[in-house]
Amino acid sequence: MPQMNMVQAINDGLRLEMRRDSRVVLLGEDVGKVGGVFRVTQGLFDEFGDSRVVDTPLSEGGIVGCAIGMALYGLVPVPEIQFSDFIFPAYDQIVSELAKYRYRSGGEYSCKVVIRTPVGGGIRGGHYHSQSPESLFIHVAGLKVVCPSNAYDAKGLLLASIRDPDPVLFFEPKRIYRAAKGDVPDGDYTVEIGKAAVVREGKDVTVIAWGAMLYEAIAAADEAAANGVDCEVLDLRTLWPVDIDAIVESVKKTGRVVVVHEAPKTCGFGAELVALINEKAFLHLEAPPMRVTGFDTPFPYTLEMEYLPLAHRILPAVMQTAQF
Amino acid sequence: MPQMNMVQAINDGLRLEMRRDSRVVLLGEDVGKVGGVFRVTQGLFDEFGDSRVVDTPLSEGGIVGCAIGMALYGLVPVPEIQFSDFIFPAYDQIVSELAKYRYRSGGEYSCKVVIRTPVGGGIRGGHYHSQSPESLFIHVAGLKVVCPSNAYDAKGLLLASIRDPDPVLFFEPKRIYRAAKGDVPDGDYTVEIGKAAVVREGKDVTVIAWGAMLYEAIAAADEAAANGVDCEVLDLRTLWPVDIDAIVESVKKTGRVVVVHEAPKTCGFGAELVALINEKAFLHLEAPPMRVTGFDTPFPYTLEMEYLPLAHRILPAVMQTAQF
Amino acid sequence: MNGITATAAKYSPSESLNDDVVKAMRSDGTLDPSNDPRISRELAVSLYEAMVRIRMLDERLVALQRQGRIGFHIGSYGEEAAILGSAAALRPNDWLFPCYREFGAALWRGMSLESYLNNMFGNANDPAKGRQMPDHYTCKAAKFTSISSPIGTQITQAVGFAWGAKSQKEDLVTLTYFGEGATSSNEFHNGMNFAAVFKTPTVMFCRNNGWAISVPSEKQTASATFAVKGVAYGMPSVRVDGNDIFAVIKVTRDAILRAAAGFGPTLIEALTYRMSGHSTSDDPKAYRPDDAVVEWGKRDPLMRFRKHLEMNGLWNEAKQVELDARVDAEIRDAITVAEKVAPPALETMFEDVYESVPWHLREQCAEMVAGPRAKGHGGH
Amino acid sequence: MNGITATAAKYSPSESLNDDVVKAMRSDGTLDPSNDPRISRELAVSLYEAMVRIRMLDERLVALQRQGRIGFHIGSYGEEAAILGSAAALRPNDWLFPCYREFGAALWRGMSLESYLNNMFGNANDPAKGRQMPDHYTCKAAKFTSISSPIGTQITQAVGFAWGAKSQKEDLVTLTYFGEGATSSNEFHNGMNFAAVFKTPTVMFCRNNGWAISVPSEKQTASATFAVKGVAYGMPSVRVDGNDIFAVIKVTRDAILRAAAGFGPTLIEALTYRMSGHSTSDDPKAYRPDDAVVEWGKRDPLMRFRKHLEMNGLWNEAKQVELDARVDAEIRDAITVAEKVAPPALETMFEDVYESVPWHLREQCAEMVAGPRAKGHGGH
Ligand SMILES: Cc1ncc(C[n+]2csc(CCOP(=O)(O)OP(=O)(O)O)c2C)c(N)n1
Ligand SMILES: Cc1ncc(C[n+]2csc(CCOP(=O)(O)OP(=O)(O)O)c2C)c(N)n1
Ligand SMILES: [Mg+2]
Ligand SMILES: [Mg+2]
Repeated sequence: MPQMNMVQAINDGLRLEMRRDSRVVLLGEDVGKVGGVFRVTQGLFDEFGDSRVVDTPLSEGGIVGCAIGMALYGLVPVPEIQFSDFIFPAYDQIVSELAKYRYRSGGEYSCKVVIRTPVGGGIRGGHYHSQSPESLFIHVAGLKVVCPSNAYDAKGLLLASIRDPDPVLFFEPKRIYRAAKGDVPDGDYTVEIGKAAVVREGKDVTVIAWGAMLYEAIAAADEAAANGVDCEVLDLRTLWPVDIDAIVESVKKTGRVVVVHEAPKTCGFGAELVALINEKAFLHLEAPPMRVTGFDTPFPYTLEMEYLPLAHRILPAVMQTAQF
Repeated sequence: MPQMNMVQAINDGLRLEMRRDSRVVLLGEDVGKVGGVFRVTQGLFDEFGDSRVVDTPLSEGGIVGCAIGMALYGLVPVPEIQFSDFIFPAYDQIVSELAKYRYRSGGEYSCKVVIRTPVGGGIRGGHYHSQSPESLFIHVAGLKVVCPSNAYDAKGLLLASIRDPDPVLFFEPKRIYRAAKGDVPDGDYTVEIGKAAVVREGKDVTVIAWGAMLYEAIAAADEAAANGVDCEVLDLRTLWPVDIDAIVESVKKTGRVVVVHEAPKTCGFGAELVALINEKAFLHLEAPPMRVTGFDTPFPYTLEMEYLPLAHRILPAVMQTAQF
Repeated sequence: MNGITATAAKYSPSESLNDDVVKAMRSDGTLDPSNDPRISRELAVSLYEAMVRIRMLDERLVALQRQGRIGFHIGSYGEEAAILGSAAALRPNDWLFPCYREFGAALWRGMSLESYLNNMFGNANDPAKGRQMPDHYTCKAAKFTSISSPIGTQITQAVGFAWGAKSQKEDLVTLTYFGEGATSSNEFHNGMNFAAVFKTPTVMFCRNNGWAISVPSEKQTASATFAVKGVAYGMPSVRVDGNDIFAVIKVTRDAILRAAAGFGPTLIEALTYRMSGHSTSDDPKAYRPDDAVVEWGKRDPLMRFRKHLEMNGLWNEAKQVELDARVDAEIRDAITVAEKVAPPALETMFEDVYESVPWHLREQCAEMVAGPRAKGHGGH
Repeated sequence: MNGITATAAKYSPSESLNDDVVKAMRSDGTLDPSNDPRISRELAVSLYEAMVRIRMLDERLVALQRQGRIGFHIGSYGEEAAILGSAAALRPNDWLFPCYREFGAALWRGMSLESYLNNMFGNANDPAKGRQMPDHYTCKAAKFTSISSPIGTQITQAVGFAWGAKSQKEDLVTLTYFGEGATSSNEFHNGMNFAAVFKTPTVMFCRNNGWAISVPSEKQTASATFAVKGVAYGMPSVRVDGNDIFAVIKVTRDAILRAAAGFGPTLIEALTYRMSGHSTSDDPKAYRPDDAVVEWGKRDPLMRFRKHLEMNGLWNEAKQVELDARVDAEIRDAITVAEKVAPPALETMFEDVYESVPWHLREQCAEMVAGPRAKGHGGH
């Protein structure tokens, strides 16, 4: 099986699906000839031409608004937002229109749009090239939210997202775009939306993570093991609708849980996970669920490694939870 | 003391502050001659003229973007967004600019803007005249979020917000604009930002609410009392930064908590409150904190009274929590 | 401070309807040959009948709202020619992306009165399943998309739809309606720019009715006209007497044919007037002087259309009496039926959020159905 | 499908710099009297020196980035005349609302080189306290607001600031910079519309440098020019040779005086060219043909300015050698100093989110400071 990094795997998935389904079109800023600022769409302009890989004017509202129209027509648009920090000019189209179109039309219409966008910090991007806005979309009924952590899942989840009947926010953790390499089958396969992966089994503490922070969770779990604490690590992969069964099952086993995410703590997705765990497994809890997250500040530049919930911050939380 | 409803109290607060501080300006759609679609700014155009009470073109981005510029200049703009459902065209200016301006400029600049906007359901407004988007702002570092439940607090919190050095989202629960009447002092006073109110003392279950739902929480508490369950009801008033001490103190006493809000459940502010309570008072919890909220659907029209977390839905949650 | 005084609106027929504005109807009952859309007599009469029908509907719905039998109505009184004329110019394969005032266009394109009224009552048969406010219907059969409240969003969507059709080489044009207030929105800018850059087959139909709730059109922009905004996007534009149904048909049809021929989008500014309040929630007395209403009232599109038909022997008082009675009965009957339909079933609240119902909504639905009912709820 | 072929950029000096474009410098060393800003010889020379300084800074900063000593740089190579000319036209009381390429304007207005470089290194003395990327500085002393990345947002803010000043009857104009790509943004539309409606004293300065990263200017809009977009807002506009510093000073000064006199905003389109990549993260070879770069290179603003000064006896090779050496040393010394400054203290991460630190940030700060440090962190 070929080795690919995430950029290559997503590129491969896009190419495969564009060959398979002529309704799939890409649009966004710089997605054409240059292949996107992270080169995720590289080569697709040459293969599919400027009618299916479209450089647009500099307007995210225009990109998403047009994608909604294309989807209503019956195309399958996969717009790219260059950085998820720049999705907010399109927020009205996403929240008011994309998310609600099926519901408000009583199911007469639907618009299936997959918005791909790089997310997260760790690339020296400062305030506006590092943010993780997932909870701002999870709160909005009607959207699905996906965030892969490796090349295999990235391709499989992307194909599943494009074939899913509902709008999907597909967040790509840019810090591991090239670092997360692995075996990726050449042909067609999907990874089911809504299913988490247990990437490490353990009995003492459940660590829930996704995207780039998964590797930090694993690193912390390794160190915890050296300290006699056996962590189970869950990679959510789909953030919403979340795989509640996988979470509850793990928490019932361990009774202790640490949630990790890059986004600011307050009203981040970690809060929802803690609340759900309370509702579903309260009597199994032997310690308060802890959150290790970005701080409630804008994303800093120089101190970004202190801001991110890296292994050095996860480990103490795991030990504290284990020893509670 | 004069009796006022919330519309009158906010109007009175605006007038008082505009007389006191000539830097205060109002801008928005229809805020001028007609006094706003809810008449909150009525009479102010006549008193202060079209340079301080300004009807703008139909653009929320323009309204908030200009307000930021005015604030940088040194004015104190109090823009109105006609319904909080229509705040999203301004979301980029709020999230990327208003919230981060002080931080990103190392404190060289700040922009103090108070965005007033009606919030919530119960007025037969359907999808787009009923939403409660508070958690989409609480998640964003740099903003303060306020939501009064009565006329006295509305005026006092508004004056505190206008005098606060930071940007404030001031949500006005439109369902009780006219229903929530009470004594309101004529002159100047403030209600401190960041302080909750214990509106009913009790020892069995803590019910946390704000805005229009406070009255539902109280009604449920009354019914619970008839069933032998003694509720303490907290009116948060300021959603962020939340009055954590008041919450923890109450939960330590009761060990049981129900959070009520109109917004959809998932990633709503209730999730954050549950997570905070876990972190601060885990060992005091005798039952899983429950959330009684809007459902994870767009806001419906005909069935809105079934959607809202009214007393008939709060009461069972209170009883269940009490009997856990 | 803002350089614009808050005096009476300056948007008047005498000042606005100058020579640059396309007009067809002449006072002698003829049509200006260069702007005559050359429609059949039958079409003219049925358009007139449709116009009477929506005018009467407006009146009935306002009355229903006053009686508390429906929650809301947003009507088209005064703007019927702009709405029906443009809808009549569409070819069967063309699509409409509405604002919220164009129920006349939806009915003309085939939405049933029954369906429309089901939406007004938000009942179980409402195409929007009682989820949205009145006047927020949807009708795919009429190639009429779903109405939402946020201003301007449909403009960009109309462009994307047309762009999609163009990519599939399907002969189809989209027409999107919006008010002059909406030209200030983000999505007007985005829709105009993308339409022009990608040469999509789209007609941008701006109903300049003089008002955005209480804000007069001259406070909305400093540009000379709304049509001139096309220049910023490299898009041709035209101004038309929006109360002259023949002129509206002509310019809209030209724009559609132009789009269908591959020449891209056109911006149409239809000069008309919002004769009533913004909606049943609004009382224009607080901000609008009567004189402008009186002046525009003299150019009432219904009255002008009728006069034209009468001068051409196509209409008379007897026909009017018959029509009034027929439409009145039709509307009354339809209201009686729609009002009796039950509200949507509780479970429907959780459907259509996604194509299938995920675990959390299944749980919430079960909890809600099993729980007690709200007071005053009319549901099952 | 999109009607625009993806061939080489069509934005060339020969086709674009037509008679409608304001120019001042003539090949004989004189200035067109009607477009001559009549600046003093001293000012001309110091502007030239400033131009050399920012050109050299660009070169050094790109080199530092390649060496991994700074994280990023976004430069102004080729656009210096547009930037310095417009900044030089400002009066002391006027304010700048920058995009991200105008460090030349900030330095001209008084930001110290030291301060700029502290931002490039994100160190403890950075005016933005190491919180933002390089080239995202702030300098209130220079009446230069805080730079952010999201495209277009500063435009509307510049309008609000000017509106505020106008309301206080303060004699002050705001000038906002943006690229031609930004004309597609929501906030261009909002800023232009509000500026024109409220007649704010604002200059909308569009640097048309031919590119928005890899997207050529002719794919950004279908309008004939960017300047013509003013028409949509009822705002006058002007096109100027952006590589001709005298012409830039002239049109900007005219716009400022017009604004200050109460006549409202002006849109300026400065025709120039982005000679390098978009930023150090970009390699234009992937999308840009060399010939356009070569052609624009012949109109290099620095070379043209120098030639003009030389022809007028204001400059010579000896002066150049001295200047090069002086500026080179200045930059080297300043870099040496800035590079040694420590990173910001940990606690600063929690300051300035709000005016004072609320309970949750106090807790988070304490937790972070007491906890272990990240690997590879350079902080205290
Ligand atoms: C984004 C947004 N902001 C505000 C509103 C509230 N609102 C509803 S209609 C309206 C005025 C619209 O005026 P115009 O576009 O001229 O259309 P008209 O009602 O005159 O047909 C406003 C401000 C809204 N629906 N959406
Ligand atoms: C809202 C937003 N979308 C996308 C980007 C990414 N981006 C940064 S610069 C740029 C191109 C800007 O082009 P232009 O406005 O012409 O300015 P120039 O760089 O040429 O000076 C893009 C797309 C951004 N910063 N903000
Ligand atoms: Mg209007
Ligand atoms: Mg550019």
